[in-house]
Amino acid sequence: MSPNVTSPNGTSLNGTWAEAWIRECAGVIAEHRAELNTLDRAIGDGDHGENMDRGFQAVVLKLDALPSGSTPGEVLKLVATTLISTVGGASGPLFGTAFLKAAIAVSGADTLHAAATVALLTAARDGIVLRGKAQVGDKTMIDAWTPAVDAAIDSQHAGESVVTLLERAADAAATGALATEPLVAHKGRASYLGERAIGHRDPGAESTTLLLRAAAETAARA
Amino acid sequence: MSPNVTSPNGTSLNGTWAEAWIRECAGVIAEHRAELNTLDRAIGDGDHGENMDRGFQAVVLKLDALPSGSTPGEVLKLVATTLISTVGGASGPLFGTAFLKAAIAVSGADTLHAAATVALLTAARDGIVLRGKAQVGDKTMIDAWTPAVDAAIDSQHAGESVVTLLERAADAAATGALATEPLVAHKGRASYLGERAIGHRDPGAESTTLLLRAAAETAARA
Amino acid sequence: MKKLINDPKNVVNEAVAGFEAAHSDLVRVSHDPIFIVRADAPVAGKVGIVSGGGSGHEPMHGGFVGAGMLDAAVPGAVFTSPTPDPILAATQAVDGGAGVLHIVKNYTGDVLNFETAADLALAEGIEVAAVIINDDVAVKDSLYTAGRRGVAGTVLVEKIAGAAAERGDDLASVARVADKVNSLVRSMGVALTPCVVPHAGEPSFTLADDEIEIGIGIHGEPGRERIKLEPADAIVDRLLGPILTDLPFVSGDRVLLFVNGMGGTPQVELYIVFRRAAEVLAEHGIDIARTLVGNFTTSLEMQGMSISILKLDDELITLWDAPVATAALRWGR
Amino acid sequence: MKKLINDPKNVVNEAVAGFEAAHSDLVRVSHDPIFIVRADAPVAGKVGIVSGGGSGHEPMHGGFVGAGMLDAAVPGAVFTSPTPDPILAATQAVDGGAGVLHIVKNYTGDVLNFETAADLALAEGIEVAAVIINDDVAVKDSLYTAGRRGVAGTVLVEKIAGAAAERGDDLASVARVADKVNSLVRSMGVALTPCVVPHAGEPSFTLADDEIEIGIGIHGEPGRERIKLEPADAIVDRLLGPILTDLPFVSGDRVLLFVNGMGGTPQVELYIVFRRAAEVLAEHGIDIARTLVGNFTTSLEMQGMSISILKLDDELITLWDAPVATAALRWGR
Ligand SMILES: Nc1ncnc2c1ncn2[C@@H]1O[C@H](COP(=O)(O)OP(=O)(O)O)[C@@H](O)[C@H]1O
Ligand SMILES: Nc1ncnc2c1ncn2[C@@H]1O[C@H](COP(=O)(O)OP(=O)(O)O)[C@@H](O)[C@H]1O
Ligand SMILES: [Mg+2]
Ligand SMILES: [Mg+2]
Ligand SMILES: [Mg+2]
Ligand SMILES: [Mg+2]
Repeated sequence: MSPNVTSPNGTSLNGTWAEAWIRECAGVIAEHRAELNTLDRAIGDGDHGENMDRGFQAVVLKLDALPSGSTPGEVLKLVATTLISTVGGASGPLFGTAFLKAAIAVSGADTLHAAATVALLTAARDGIVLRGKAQVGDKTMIDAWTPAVDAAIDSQHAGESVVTLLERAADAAATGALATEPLVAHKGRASYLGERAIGHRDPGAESTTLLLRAAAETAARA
Repeated sequence: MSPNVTSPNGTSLNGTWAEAWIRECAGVIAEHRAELNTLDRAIGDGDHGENMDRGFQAVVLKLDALPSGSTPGEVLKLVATTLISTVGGASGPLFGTAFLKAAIAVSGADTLHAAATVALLTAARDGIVLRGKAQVGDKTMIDAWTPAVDAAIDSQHAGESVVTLLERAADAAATGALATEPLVAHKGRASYLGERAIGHRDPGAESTTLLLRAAAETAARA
Repeated sequence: MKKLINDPKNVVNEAVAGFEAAHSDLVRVSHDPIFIVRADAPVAGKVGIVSGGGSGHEPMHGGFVGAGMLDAAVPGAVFTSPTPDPILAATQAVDGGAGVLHIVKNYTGDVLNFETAADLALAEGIEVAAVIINDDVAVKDSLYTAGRRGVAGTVLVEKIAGAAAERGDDLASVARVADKVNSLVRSMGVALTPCVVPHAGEPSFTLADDEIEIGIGIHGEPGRERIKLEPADAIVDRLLGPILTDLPFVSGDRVLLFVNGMGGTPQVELYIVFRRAAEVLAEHGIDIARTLVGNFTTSLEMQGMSISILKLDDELITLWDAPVATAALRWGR
Repeated sequence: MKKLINDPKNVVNEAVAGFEAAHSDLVRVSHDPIFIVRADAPVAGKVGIVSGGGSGHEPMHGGFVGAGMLDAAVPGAVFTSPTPDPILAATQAVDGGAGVLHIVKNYTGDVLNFETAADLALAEGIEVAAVIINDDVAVKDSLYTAGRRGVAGTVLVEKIAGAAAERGDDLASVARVADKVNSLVRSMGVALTPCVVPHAGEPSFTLADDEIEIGIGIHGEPGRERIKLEPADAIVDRLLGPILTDLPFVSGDRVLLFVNGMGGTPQVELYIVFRRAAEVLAEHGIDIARTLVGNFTTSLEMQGMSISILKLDDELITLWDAPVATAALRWGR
């Protein structure tokens, strides 16, 4: 049996979860590498899967060297610096900043209750907006992140468990990613295409969904 | 009715024939342009039809300005200088020299009996050999020219008409051109291919056949 | 996909190693992280100039490293902006005490990664200025998009800013001249065929045998519109229209006319394009004072080209004519 | 066929007109008959150097006209040797009283047309010498063939003979140096894709998606053998084998290593090739004293490359390093 990732009553997530989450991210990104490239080829330059996979493979190597018992914040900080220095492109600095801001938001905490988890997601999203200046509807990863953050906040207000909170966030991200399809883009490479971007899903919104789904699934694997 | 190209008894060819022959050459070359390109693409650089067509189109323009009543030698000289200055490639100097030497061989004559016709063909062939140094079997236009010259000599010895003489020459050229197919080339671009030239007909031998066939057909159109 | 490569993962590594072997008289190469600096870097007292971006646009930028042009080039993975680490390392390697100018093409990834590197360099006490290149008139302005892309005009900025740095201008002046060139250059491109990114193994888009893409970028991304193949002259006219009206370029202007190959188009076609472009400028009373023709800002093996026009004045002409000694652009020494 | 052209019949005319418009500082152009001369031709007292051949190999030869290299280039139709008329006219235009060297690639058509032009020039009192370039080791020797072809090694002959003429060598000496370079250079090429001659509109041959042609010439003619696509390093090894054993090049030799693109191959691949070639030469103890990488002797849009190796001595190094100012090759001025 794998080590616990949540507190016995399921109300908080620990450093073991954070590490499991990130390893799961690496797995699903590798699995969806080609698919993300294909999405990016349609309205970008075809490298989003490649970029994310290069980054998360590097993260996994770094995780292997991380002392056990690290806090969620320590794990996320490592992810941030590794993504920043290995991914490149637009997604490297954006996801890198997201994890960096998330790490700062939860720094010091050994476990993350619902409020801290919301803080983590909010800081991540705000970090991306800070760097990329995208709004909802611009057909970027923000179209997945912002609904996810909103759903997490609703879930926290409803007093749901962190597992449920993450599931709702992932579901909202998925819906948000799907909703990018009919849009014209206003940020990123897809914006160069004008009307021709219509009908294609934003790759960064899709990868965001994969990362948040991984968060929910690893949390649920109690 | 078109003007006479042969003497009343069919034993000699005149300047009108020479001009008709060359106009016919221009016609058949234009007609077979793509085919000659295709033969050349297989074992050369794909331009033989283009080269010959460019040359003979230029010749036709020049012929229009030639005084009527010109001798065969005058017609052939014009063909020679025009081909040399418009065709380029290997075939330009080779056919150019052929017509130049042929013109010299019949210069001064108003009409060409069998002996003069043989001299014309022989000089043409010898001119090509002088410039290109090819032997029969090297898979070049010489594989059409030399059998044609030999057949013309035989025909002359047999006392046949110039029309028949040219028909035999054209037939021999056609057989010679066909016989280049199984050969490895030792001259021209096809020689670079080694065994890979086997199975393809030499484009210059094919165009030679077209020119000689045109000679026979215009002679026969009494 | 047919390419002269060993492994898609090693394309950049191996190409940079080959570049080092071929041009050791002009450059030195760092392999981890990957960047290329001029052989005598850092040049004490001279402003350093660093450019970079995804690979696949060669000779841009490595081919422009050398006296009179770039001090360093930072190649990322194919069509992917480099990360901040090599940009920072290159910035440090070329800092001669007079500060460093970053020349950045306007793509979200390039801008963000160079921004981070600049922050880190600043934290280490290196003064950094940045100029963002956005010469591509095929893209609508930044109200609706990520802003115009940096394309072949970048080469002209790098040459001219490089000359300014070489003659001893300070950082603010070099940045000013780079900005000035960027403000005076306009470009637009066309693709006849897509390109194939090595790791993808498939064309970046598909075009029918009689289709071309107008307003293409340099990353194999689709262009502004897809039309039927036309004669070269008609295509040139299509590109020149938006370019000329944008600045605008008007009668009496002196310009540099730059016809840039996308990598797979034969030179003979680039000159056919140049001929028509020169004809059109003459009709407009625009004086072609300087010219550049060739493959400078490419998209791997893409067939196509872009046209760039830079409005010149005496200062820019002097800097353009100044000596340059790089692998891809060289004169005067 | 997708090309940036107007009419296949006007490809050479229009490209030459574009070349003239782009490089009026370096060359002058005659349009009927077509040839390109350096701007200051004829240079009194200097041996004139004329090269030429079919078009479609640009920048060869027009891109090499200028101080320190060719005095004139005579472009024929695409892949077709020019006729004697323009060769004669170019020879007359560059004769500065010291005679003229014809640099001719060994193809039947080129040899015959240049021969005729030389005869005609001689008849006009111009002293003409000719050197026939035959550096392609893919072709068996002339007992069995039309002899080895002249390929990318021609560029090296033109640069070095040009430098000899520029420093004032007499015709016999310039011819000797050209012959010497030809005798010391060996080349071999590979094609990944065919090219499309404009008037033909179809590829010169067909290759499956996983096939390449080894021992290709520069006219879209098929090569020596067709093999399955291999990693770049293996392909380089295949070309270097016949090249190295032919001269032979041996340990201790100083050489110029030249990786030439066929027109459609991205630079990044040429450098991957260069890297491996340099590695192999190092293993053989051969010293790479000079290098050249790029598209210099092309076959329209063909993807592929050739490797040329020239054995150097002090004389050749001095002449190679001498200043040259042409559209495609420039240094030292
Ligand atoms: N300004 C921005 N704000 C938020 N996300 C952005 C922005 N620009 C691009 N993105 C995201 O980045 C994704 C593309 O990432 P990637 O393909 O890795 O980088 P690049 O575009 O440099 O090739 C897009 O799908 C989009 O979601
Ligand atoms: N040395 C030679 N002697 C005789 N004929 C030759 C020789 N070399 C080439 N040819 C002929 O020239 C023809 C090719 O002509 P063409 O395609 O017009 O010129 P190029 O080979 O220069 O492209 C060949 O088919 C062959 O018949
Ligand atoms: Mg991308
Ligand atoms: Mg031919
Ligand atoms: Mg990218
Ligand atoms: Mg030819």
